[in-house]
Formats: sequence, C-alpha cells, structure tokens
Amino acid sequence: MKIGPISISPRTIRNLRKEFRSSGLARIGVVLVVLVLLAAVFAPLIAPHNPRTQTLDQAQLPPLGFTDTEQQTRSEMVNGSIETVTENVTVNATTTYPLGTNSLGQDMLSRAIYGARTSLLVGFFGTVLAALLGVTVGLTAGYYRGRVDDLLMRTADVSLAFPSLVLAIALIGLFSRFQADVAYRITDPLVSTGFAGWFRELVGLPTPMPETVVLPTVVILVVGFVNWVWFARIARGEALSIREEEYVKAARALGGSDARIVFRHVLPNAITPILVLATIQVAAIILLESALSFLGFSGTTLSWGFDIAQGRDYLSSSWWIATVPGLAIVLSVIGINLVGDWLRDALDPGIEGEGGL
Amino acid sequence: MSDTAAAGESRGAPAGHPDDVLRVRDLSTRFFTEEGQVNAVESVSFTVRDGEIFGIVGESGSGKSVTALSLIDLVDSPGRVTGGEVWYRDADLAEEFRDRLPDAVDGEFVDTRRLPKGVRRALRGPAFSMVFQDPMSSLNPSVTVGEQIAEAVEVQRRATANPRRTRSRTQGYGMGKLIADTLLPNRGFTSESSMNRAIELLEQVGIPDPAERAHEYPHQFSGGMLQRAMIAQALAGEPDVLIADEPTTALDVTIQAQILNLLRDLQEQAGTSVVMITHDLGVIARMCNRVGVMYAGQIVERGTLSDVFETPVHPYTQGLLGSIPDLDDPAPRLQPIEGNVPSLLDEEMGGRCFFADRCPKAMTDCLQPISEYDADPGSDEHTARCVLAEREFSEADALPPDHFDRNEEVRGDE
Amino acid sequence: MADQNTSRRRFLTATGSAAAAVALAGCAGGDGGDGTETDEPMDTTEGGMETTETAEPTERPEPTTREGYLQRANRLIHDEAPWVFLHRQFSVYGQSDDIEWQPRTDERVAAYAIEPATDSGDDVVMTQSQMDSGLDPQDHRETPTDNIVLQAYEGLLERDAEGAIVETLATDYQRLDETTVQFTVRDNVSFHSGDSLTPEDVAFSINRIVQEDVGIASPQVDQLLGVEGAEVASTDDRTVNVNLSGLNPIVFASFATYCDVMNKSWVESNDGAYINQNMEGTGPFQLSNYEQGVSVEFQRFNDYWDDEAAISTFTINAAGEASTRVNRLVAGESDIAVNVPPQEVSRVENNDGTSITAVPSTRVIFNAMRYDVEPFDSPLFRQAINYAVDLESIIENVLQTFGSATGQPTLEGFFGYNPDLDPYPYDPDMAEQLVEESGYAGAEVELVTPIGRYLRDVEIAQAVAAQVDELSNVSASARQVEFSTLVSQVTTGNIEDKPPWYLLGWGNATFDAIQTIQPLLASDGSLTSYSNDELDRLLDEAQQLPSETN
Amino acid sequence: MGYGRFLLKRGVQGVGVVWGVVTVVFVLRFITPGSPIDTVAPLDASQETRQRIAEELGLDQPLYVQYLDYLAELLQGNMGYSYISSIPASVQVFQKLPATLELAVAASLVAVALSIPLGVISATRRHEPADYAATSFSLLGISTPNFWLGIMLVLVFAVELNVFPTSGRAYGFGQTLAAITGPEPFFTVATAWLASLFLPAITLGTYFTALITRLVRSGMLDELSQGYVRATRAKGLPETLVRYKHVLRNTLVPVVTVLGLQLGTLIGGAVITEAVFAWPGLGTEIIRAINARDWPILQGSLIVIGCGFVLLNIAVDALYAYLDPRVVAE
Repeated sequence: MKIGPISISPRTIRNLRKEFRSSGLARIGVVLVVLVLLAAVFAPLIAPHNPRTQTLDQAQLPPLGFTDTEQQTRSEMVNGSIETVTENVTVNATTTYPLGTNSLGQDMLSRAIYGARTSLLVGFFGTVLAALLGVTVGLTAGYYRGRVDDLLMRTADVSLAFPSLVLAIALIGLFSRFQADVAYRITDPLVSTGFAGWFRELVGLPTPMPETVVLPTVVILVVGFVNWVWFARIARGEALSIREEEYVKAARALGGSDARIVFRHVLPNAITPILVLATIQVAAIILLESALSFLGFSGTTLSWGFDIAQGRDYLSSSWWIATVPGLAIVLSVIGINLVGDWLRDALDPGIEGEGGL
Repeated sequence: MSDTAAAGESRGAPAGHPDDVLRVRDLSTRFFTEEGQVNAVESVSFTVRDGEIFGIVGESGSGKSVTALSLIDLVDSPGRVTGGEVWYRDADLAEEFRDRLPDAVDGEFVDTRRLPKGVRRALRGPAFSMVFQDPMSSLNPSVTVGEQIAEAVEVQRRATANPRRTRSRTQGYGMGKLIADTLLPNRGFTSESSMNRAIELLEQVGIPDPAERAHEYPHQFSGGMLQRAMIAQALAGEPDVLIADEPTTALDVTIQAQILNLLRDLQEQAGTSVVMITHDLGVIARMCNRVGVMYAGQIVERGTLSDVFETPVHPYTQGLLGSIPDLDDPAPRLQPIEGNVPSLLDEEMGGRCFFADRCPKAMTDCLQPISEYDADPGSDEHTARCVLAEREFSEADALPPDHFDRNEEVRGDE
Repeated sequence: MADQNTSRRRFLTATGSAAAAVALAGCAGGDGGDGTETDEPMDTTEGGMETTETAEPTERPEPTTREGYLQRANRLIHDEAPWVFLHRQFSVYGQSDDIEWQPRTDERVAAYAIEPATDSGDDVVMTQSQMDSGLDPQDHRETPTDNIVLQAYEGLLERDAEGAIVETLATDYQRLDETTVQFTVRDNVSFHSGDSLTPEDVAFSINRIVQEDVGIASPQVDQLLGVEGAEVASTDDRTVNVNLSGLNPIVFASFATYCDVMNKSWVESNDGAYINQNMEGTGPFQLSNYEQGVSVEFQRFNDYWDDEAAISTFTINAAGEASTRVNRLVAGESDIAVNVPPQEVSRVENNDGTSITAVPSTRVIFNAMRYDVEPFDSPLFRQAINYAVDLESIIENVLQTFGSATGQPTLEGFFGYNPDLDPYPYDPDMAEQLVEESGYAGAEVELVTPIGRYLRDVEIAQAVAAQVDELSNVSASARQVEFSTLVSQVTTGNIEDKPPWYLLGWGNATFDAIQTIQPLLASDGSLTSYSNDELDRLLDEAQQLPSETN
Repeated sequence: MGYGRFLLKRGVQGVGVVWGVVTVVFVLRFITPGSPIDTVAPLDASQETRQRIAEELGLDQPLYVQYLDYLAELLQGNMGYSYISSIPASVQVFQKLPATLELAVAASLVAVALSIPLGVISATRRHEPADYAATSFSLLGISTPNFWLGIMLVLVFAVELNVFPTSGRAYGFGQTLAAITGPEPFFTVATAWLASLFLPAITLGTYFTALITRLVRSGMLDELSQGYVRATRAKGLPETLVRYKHVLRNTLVPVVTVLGLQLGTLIGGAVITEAVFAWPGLGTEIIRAINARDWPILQGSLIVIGCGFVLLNIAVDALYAYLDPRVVAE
C-alpha cells in the first residue's frame, strides 16, 4: 500500500491484522476512536440540541436516572436582603436532556458531542504541526549531524526545560495578538448545505444547529509548537541510523541532492515510529488542550476542558456538569492510547514513553 | 504443598546403572502458544552417570535446549513441563522427603518433578547448573562478572551453611532483606569471601588477572573469556550435573577447542557429570561417553558413543552421520537431510513416527506411535525409536513417496 | 498625552469659574442623592420607551446644579445606549455564625467591624479571591489588597458602611479656597512601632503619592488628580494644607477612598521590598505574620486611638475558586468567604453554622459597544441590543437574583443617579424592528468577555450573546479572553485597539457619577468607547460646579 | 570519557540551557501583548501615570538594554523585582519553591512506590488478574486529565466524605519539622500537613504512576526474555534477587531516561494541580505572573525550573551511568 512517499509493506499490514485479532484492547480502542470520530464529524446530525442554545429555565437538570426530590433551601436577594425559602424541589431528569444540562440549560450530551470536534481538531492539526516541525528539525539534525545537530538539539533541550503547559500558556498570550486576524471560524458543510437541517427535521430533532465550527487556531499553533521536540528526537534517531544504511550511502554517492535523499530514502523509513508517536501525541495534545481550556486559555467555549472548569463551580450541586465532559476526555484518550498501543505492538518501532502532557 | 506434575501411579525410579546420578523418564514439555500446542519435548528418557559426559545431539528446533531447561525447571511461559520424572540421586534430599513425599523418593533417588517448587529451584546451583550458548547475552550486562559469579558462590554457601537446606534457600531472601541490603552500605547478597572464591574460579578457568577482571563488566570481556567466566559461574555451585547447552556455538572456531578442553579438564578434576547439548557431531565425538540423538522432541536413538556412531539404527541418525567417514575426523557440521524439521504443533504431529515424512525407509508401521526399542542385543543401553530396530525394511510396506504431500493438502495451509 | 492635557484644561476652566465652591467646604456626608429628587420636570415619558428620538435632552431645560448635569448625562447615555446596560453586581459573603458582621457597599472588609458571636469567634479567618500585590498601602489599587492593608493602615477620612464620609485620622476638614483644603490631624495616635502620628507624616504620605520625587509611582495618583502636594500648616494646630491645581468637586470623596497615612521615618529608612512585606500603620490591627501570596495574619493593636478591636486575630488567605472558598467556610476553616457565587448560596445557607450576607456593590457590569464601528455606530442598533437582552431572566437564572438591573451607568445611591430611568425592557420584536431601521439587519457581532473576572462573567456574556442571536436579523456569539488581554486592549488610549463589543465591570468607590462616566464614556476618557459632544458638554458643566456634598 | 568530564560537559550544557530559557522568555516578553503596566496601573490610570510606572520598572529602555541588564544582574544572583509587589523575584520564587517541591516529591514517591511493584507484578504475572488490573489502572491513569481527577477526588473525598481538606496547604514540611520541638502538638500538625498533601499528591502522582507502571511492565517483559535471566535463575539465585537486583535494575535504565524527559510534564502537572487545589506553590505563582504580566516573577520561576531540569537531568545521567555501566564507556 502506498500513501504518498510512505509505503506500507504487506508484512506490516499482516502484523497489524494479527495484533488486532489477538488483542481485545486494540479492538476496544478502535471502536472508541471510531465513535468519537463519528460524533465529531456528524455532530450536527446526531447532537440532540444546539450545544449553544440556552434554556435558562431548564438549567442544571440531572442526567437520566438521577431524578431527585429534595427539600431545598433557596435563597433570594430581595431589595438587598436575603430571603430564604424552603421548598420541595423535584429536579426531573428528562429524556430531552439525557445527560442533563449545565448552568445555562445547555444540553450536556450535545456539548460533549461538539466538544469532540474541538478536541479532535486540535489533537489532529496540533499533531500534524508538531510532526512537521519536529520531523523537519529532527531529520535535518540527524542527517547533517555535527554543529547543525548540536544547535538543534540544544534548542530542543531548552524547549524541554520549559514545562509544556507553562510554555503553552505563555505562547497563547503571544499568539492571541493575532487571534482576531486569523480566520478561525470555518463553515460547517453539513449545516450550510442544509443537509443537517433536513436530516434533523426528518428524525424530529430541534433545529437549527451552529453554522460554523470554531477552529482554535491559536491553541493548535501553540500545542504544535510545544510538542515538536518529541518528533524531533525520534526523527533524529532514525535519521542517524538510516543515513548509515548502504542504500543511502549509494544514493549519496550517486550525487542525489540532500533534500531528495532525505525525502525519498530517510523519511519513508522513519515513518513507522513517527506514526506511532503521532498517535500517542494526539492523545497527549487532547489532554493538553483540555488543560488549557480548563485554565481558561482556549479560544472556544465548546470544549471539554472549558465545560469542566464551568462544572467545577457547580460541583456541590450539579456534579454531572464536570463529570460528563471529563468522561468524554477519558474515553477518547483511552481509545487513542489503545490504538497507539496496538500500532506500537504491531510495528515495534522501539519507542516507549516518549511524549507527554 | 506439592505441585507435582506427574500424576498417575507411583512407579519409583526407573531401573538403571548403579552409577546413575540422573534418570529421566518420559519427560514431556509443551508450549501453549496462540498458534496451538507445541510438543517441544515428547516422552524423553535417558540417564546420566557419575563423572560422564552425556551428549544430546540434534538439529536446531529438535527440542534439545528445551530438554535441558526442563531438567532444571527453567521452561518459561507459555511453556510448561507437562509430564515425566527427573530422578536425581541425592541421599540427603531423599532422607528429607522420604516421609513427607514418599512417592517422590526411591532409595537415594528423588523425583525432582514431584518436589515443591522452591526445593526444585534450590537444586539449581548445587545440584544442576548450566552453561549457555551465548555468553554475551547470558550474563547481566550491568553487573560485574565477578559479582555474578560470586552470587553463584553465595547460593552454594548459604545452602551448605544451613543443614535445613531447603527452607533456608527458599525463604532465605525476601523483599525486606533486599531493600535493607540495597539501602545499607557494606551489605549485599554477596560477601567478600564469595567474591574471593569467584576470583579463584576465574583463575581456574584460565582468565588472566582475575582479581582485576572480576570487577569488569561483561562488555569488557571477549567472547571466549566470557564463556570461561560462564563456566566459572556454572561451576561455582559445585554442581553434580552440569548442563552445557551449545557452549561453543557462538564462539570462533579457534576458541571452541580451548573451551571444550577447559570443560573437559574441569569435569575430570571435579568428577562432575555433564549433559552436553550440541548440534555438532564433532563435539559429541570428541567429548562424550554416551549420546542421545534428538529429533522432533524425541530421543530417537541413544547409547554409547560407539553404539550410536558405529551402528546407528534410526534412519535419522544414519542420515546425520551419513557423510562422516571416520570418528577420528568428524565433519564439524550436520549434513542436511532432505525435508524440514516438523513444526511440532500438536495438531500436526499425529500418532506416528515424526521422521516418517522425511524417512527414506518409511513404512506403514511407522504410522503408529513408536516406542523405544532395544536396538542392539549386545548392549543394554542402545535403544532406538524406530521399527527398524525390530524388523527389516520391506519395500512392500513402504509408504508411497507422496503419502505426506497428500495429507499436507488435506490439512490445508493455515 | 492628549487626554492628560484635556483633563488639565478642564480643571483650569473649573478654577476660573467656580469661586462659589468655597462656601460649601466642610460639609460632610456621602449622600449623593436620596433618589427622589430630579431636576428634570419635563420628563414625562417612561424611561426607555423612546425609540427614535435621540435628541431628547434638548427639549429639556438646562440643569442648574452639578447633580442636575450628571442626571442629564445619565439620561443621554441611557437614550444613546453606548452600552448594553446589565446590572449592579452584589457582594455576596458567606460568614460563620461565630461572628457578627455586616458587609459594606464598597466591597471592603474591615476586621474592626467584626465582633465575636461565640467563644470561637475571637480568631477570625477570611478567604478572599486573591492575595495582596504587596503591602505598600500606596502602591496598589484593587480590593483584595485594600482589604489587607486597611486593617493596619488608615487614611485621613474613611467611609462608613453606607458610603458616607467619616473622619478617622483627620478630626476636621475644610476648603480654605478653591485650590487649598485643610485637614486637622488627630492627636494621640500612635503607629504600631510606638511612634506618634505627626502632621509631617500626613503631609509626607500625601506627597508620596502625588510627587514622584518624594515617593513612588503610585497608581493612586489618578485618584488624587489635581492634588499637587501637601505641607504642614501648623504643627501646634496639627493642620495640613493640601494644594490643588484647581477646583476638585470630589476631593474629600477621593481622600476618603485612598491615601493611607504612613510613618515618614519608617518609610525613609526602609527599601521598597521591606515596605511591601511589613506594615507600620495606625490601624486597629498590626501585622503578625506575612507569607507572600499565601496568607497575612494580624493581631489586635492594643494602643489603637479608638476602642480596641473586638477580635484578637484576623487572618486573610485566598482561593481563586469560589467553590474552594465555600468549601473552606463550610468546613470551618474560614469565617468569611468573599464572593460566594449564586450556585453556592444554598450550600452555605443549608450548612449549620454559616449563612449568607449580601449588599449591592459599587460595581456596574455592562457591555461596551464602540460607537465608531459598524454596526454599533447606529444608536438604533445599540438600543436594539438593549431591548434584545432579557435582563430579568439573566438576573433570575444566571445570577440567581444576586444583581439588580440597570439602565444607566450610575448606580442608585450615587451622586448624579437619575431615578427616572428604568432598565430597558425585554422586547425582541422592538429589537428586531430597530435593527431593521438601523440598516444593519443581518449583522454578525461578537461579544468579548474576560474569564472569571466578574461574577459569572462568561455565563452572562454567553447568555447575552445567545439572546441577541435569537433575533432573526442579528447573529451573535461570545468569545472569552484572559482579563489581562482585554485590559491591554482597553487601556491603550486608542479606541481602535478595543474590541467592538466587550463585557466589563466598573467599580466606583467615590460614589460619584463622574468617576464612572468620565473615564468610560467621555470623548477624552482614558477607557472610553464612546464620544458625544453633548455628553462632553454636560460633564464639563458639571465639573465647573461644586458638588452639593462638599 | 572520564566521569568527571562527562559531568562537566553536562554542566556546561546546562548553563547553556538556562541561558536559552532566559533568552526565550525575553523574546516572549517582547512579542507578547499586554504590558505589565496594564496590571500595575489601575484601569483608568492616565497615560502620564503609565509612563511614570514604566520608567520606574525600567520598561522604557530598549529591549536589548533590558536584556543585557537582566543578564548582568542575574550573574550577580539578582532576578529583579516583582512588578506587582516590588519584592525581589528571588525571594518570592524561593518562598514558593518548597510547596511545589513538596508536592512534586510526594507525587514522585507515590508514583515510584506504587508503580514499580505494580509493573513488576504485572510483568511477572502476565495474563493473570493482577496483570489485567494493573494494565487497566495504568491505561486509565495516562488517559485521565489530572485536573479532572483532582476535581473528582475533591468531590468524593472532600465534599462528600469530608475526609481530606478541599484545598490549600496546611503547615508544610518545614513547619511540621519545627513542630517536633515547637509548642504545637506534633501529631496534629503532621496529620494536618499530610492530609492537605494527600489529594494533590495523588492527583499529580497518578499520571506518573501509570506511566512508570507501563514502562516497567513492558521493560520488564523485554528484559525477562533476555538470556541472562535464565542464566541467573540457573545458578540458583533467589527469585527476589533475580527480579529486583538483575531484571528490574536493567529495566530502570530506559525508565530513568524517559523520566528525565518527563520532568517538564511533572512541573506542568504541578502547575495545574496547584490550580485545582489552591496550592500556594510555583505553579500558582506562574499562572498569576502570566496573567499579571509580572515578568520578573515568571522569568525567575522559569529559570528556577530550568535549573531544576538541568540538575535533575545531570542526576538522571549519573543514575543512568550507575545503572548501565556501558554509558560511561561510550
């Protein structure tokens, strides 16, 4: 199989298949990832509600199965003084909001579904960016060695000396200067073509859905920039060993240009560990994105981390507001990690524990 | 208490020569893999006598290394010794277990397979020890050579220091002690005297400057030197039976002879019994008193060196020896025999002679399980798993040449 | 610099024309208006119902008093709607039943006002949202630090719980002429070190703020704008004269808010780092332990000039998360929790031994709409947004009643408040119609909100954006940014740097309308998002008249 | 290469890394919007006031002058003064450091104490229930955002069960030590301290416990298949020694390498854990400094972290050399 310059040998595919058959965990992982992917892609079709629609009179409804009647003391401010009213309040879980609602009466399930979009967009594009940067640096360093290598790897050391979360927070400050200038809203084709509306009418779901998807450009740039080091390290190691291979020496002897040799010979052979690392990095970046949103450094309000931060304020009264998005993160990241484990076991690229929050 | 694998009736130790130190009967080891059950060792029986070198020879994959590991209970998961008895002569041990495990004791012999796991483990070192094929990977790269030998010495010391030997060895060293030894200075598993003994051993195996080299790491040794160190380590426990698994395969030809001589000398000095496992008929011819030929997990023929080399009965043995003109000038390597060693997968074995598909003299009789036949009325030690030990080859009974190809197709390729 | 020149000009103009102010000197009291008077007799329409008449104020007679001008300014602002008027924020505290304490309007918590209700109420712990930015009482200007320094430092004047000016270290204060005011310094006051308070200390403390060569670049200097310096007038009479650059109608209100008095010799013999980690004031409490960024502990000062404090120790710590503050309160680790959010109120009330107290604060929350960008350059569109917001619902559901709706920048009870103006009603039809009339149908707008700076700020912004988005002819969304990012855009002095539509809160501790309208809405205001010649004129007129209160 | 030279080289590289950190922070400072003046000055401060504050903070100088000044001061051990509190940055940062160290050390102890046995058990009892439990735990551990875990722990153990404090740091290590001789009852102080440390340490430690468990497990499985394990068993060494002295030690070589690389993750985790638990440490300080554009504090904190990173990596290298004698030889 060939995808661009990357070719996947039949043996690799056989290994993947064999590992997939023998490992139940790999299957669970693939199922989870596919579910999250489907949720993200088809969010406008399957989300029961518009995730931004507020129903203030339906706020803080519990998830199904947690209907509760209790005596509540409700305090109200009346003309500057507190009045306390004790009343029996039934907090009805309803099938309209199967996972409950948050403090603004937004549907938790729909927000979790849409949150998958943000997480996957950031996870995917952030990883691609990190890989492009890191692989370029790593291959350059490993291929040229010597001073170039020293310089680039010391830069990597400096980068590692910054805790990535701290670096990300600092960089978001930097990039947010440009935030308004970068077109970060992309039209949701499912909605703009009217398909979502038609489909939702058909199955009886409320319309309309958000017409644009927020692409948190700044966060993507930042997480990509913060996580390049892991790719650089792997790519460098591969380049160092591959450049000593006979066929590379032969290509050099034949006068192939460096760029050509790197692109044609070194990169394709380094691709396996890079792919495996990329999978693990998607998980790491999703976690990083959620941490950034949690701390309030993200560009969108439709994010799991943001919802957790909001839910935290309601922990004592409405535990589900923080719990639902948290579970969404855990399940997605578990899925991706399991897929990563599967790829690693099947391809055995010899990387372990690289990458991280 | 006992996790003895050998169930069934108590038969006692097999009869044999009075000098036997080890009597192995029907030893079977299986590997339970995802592809299926692999019968790596199938009903292997042999004996080893005091002070002799018993050779086991076979192609790679024939199960000889697994046999060695089964003897000292070192078969790793997913493998397991599933049956058979390993009777080891040790009067003290026999006395200790005579009342507790009467089934496991017969005279001075003890069936190690029926002993508790801890006791079996404790026999390693003082009773059995082993020299491995690749010295470089068989020594821990991050511990000095001297330390590793000293550990073996220490095992022996602790065993003999305490008369209640099994207990002291099985429970003598736990986590608490390990942590204490690691954290406290001047404490460790090995003592200074065992280190000195290690240096002596290094000297004994011919390593120059042993005191200095003892503090070096394996990567600082050459292959030959390392194999000497391995031998020193194996001898540190003063074992009754030394199992040498392809001790020279990984070495240069020039060094091979030195190591073999060293082994031989040491064996003669100490009177240790040696089980020499190799695929090299030359080594067998040079070193061994008696020999067993392994094929597909079975010992297909065994006897004294001359029995097997001069009057081979089994067509496989004959094939092995086919091109060797003279015992005094053996070819160093096995000659290839047409066909492949079978996969040993249980489902593919069938109840037949495992060599039948490659055998030039395969007959219909060969399609049933073959037991060990006495091959030579003149020698009570020469046996063979071959119907030819009992009868002559007959063209009439011969299997058609494509017999197994057809079956092959029926079985289909997985 | 242009802003600065303009401000100066205004004070100079004021100086020239306001000789009458002198006579009013010495009147105390913070009663900015009892809320019933109005000098707008022509006002017959219901507030907020005007739709297209933007020239309304011209039909009214010219006001005659400062309060009248300010009320007129408020009306103009209400009609022109440069903001989406939201609400007055409430200060909500959780407090332990071990103490007796009433909160103040200006968000400050004085431990002096706390009394033990039970035996365990003698050692009081307060958890606020953040710690101090250093202990120098003159080198900060935000409530968390105020709350810490005010326990140990005092100014010449202070405010009582209702916001009225009371004497503390001054026993008397008066205007001598339009550029001079005089304070008489209280006798028998000693600092925590035992030094006695002298008029020299008072003059030095004032100069330390306003004269850079004497002290520090104090952020309080703008609060004392127009104060040029102070000197001891008479040591025997213990009087200090303060020189002004021109008439400042609210000079005493300013002194009642800032300008803590420090010990001159102590300041001069220590460096900035020391002054920021130690305290030497005259207040009822003295510092006993300071862990920067973690906690400040005070103990009762036994030589206080007034009655000794009722409690013996007072500890202040901080937790940025509201739920954490409430957790500490409920667990008994803390006696006062500052800024309890609405959703935690029942938890505090339901817990044995804790309860909620709340007062309206001096902070107004609003959404500024830049007058110079489309579509917000249309007053009709701005009004439409105001009609589109269901303020009642936001206050009921998002703030859970802890807020009161506003329809003008000045809060009730402040000097210059116009009682005739009601909040805009919720009327989406009217809003849609106004949007059509404005010519901006189909506009897309984005509301920028800081995160966690104000009570439920993000939720409020989301609710506002969602409600505006409900209009058939406008689409709106909310975007959150770090508060510091928003601040950096808002404070550049260029209106172009600001987001077109943003949520902000404004606290005004002087209880005077001018301190809200001038910086936020006047053409030359330092934070302005708006420009209107008529408004500028009204403010100029107001500043040329003395405030009735002083 | 001699051991001394090896360390010296790492030391020189470390100084380079710290210099790099300083430079990067300066670059960030130049290109980051939001002047510190905005946070020091009140919202409605006049431009003149802003100018005065800028002069006082030295912000009116060209950037390269500020940079060179800073480097010169730094060489004398001066990290500048907080824009906000005017307290020397070194004082403010080092006051916060113990709390973070305490948290990081506690989390590391939790991680090492739990993960190594878990990893060993998991590897030596492969495909047994213990292995499945350990594998599931570690998978969950590396997949759970630690801030969410912290919140959930607070919800369960502090809010619902009320067995641990919800937040904050009680006493600290120093004060607990002092209580041995001090007037406060030691037991009460120590209990309060440990109780306040417990949930944050678990929150921060879980990811690392899970990560190390995975590393140890897979490393151990690799290592157990090595020939020397069989040889070591063949000479009769007790299994404890085989597993811990021989196999685990070799397993730790790659584990230690990875941990050296993950120190940044530990600090990053500490930042967010501190945010969840209102833990008054360096992380809280960093977030505060970033929000307030308090550059001297941010810079000081990052330099301290950078130094810590360099020192710990030298320590890791030394440990590596101890664990794997081949490193020095190369």
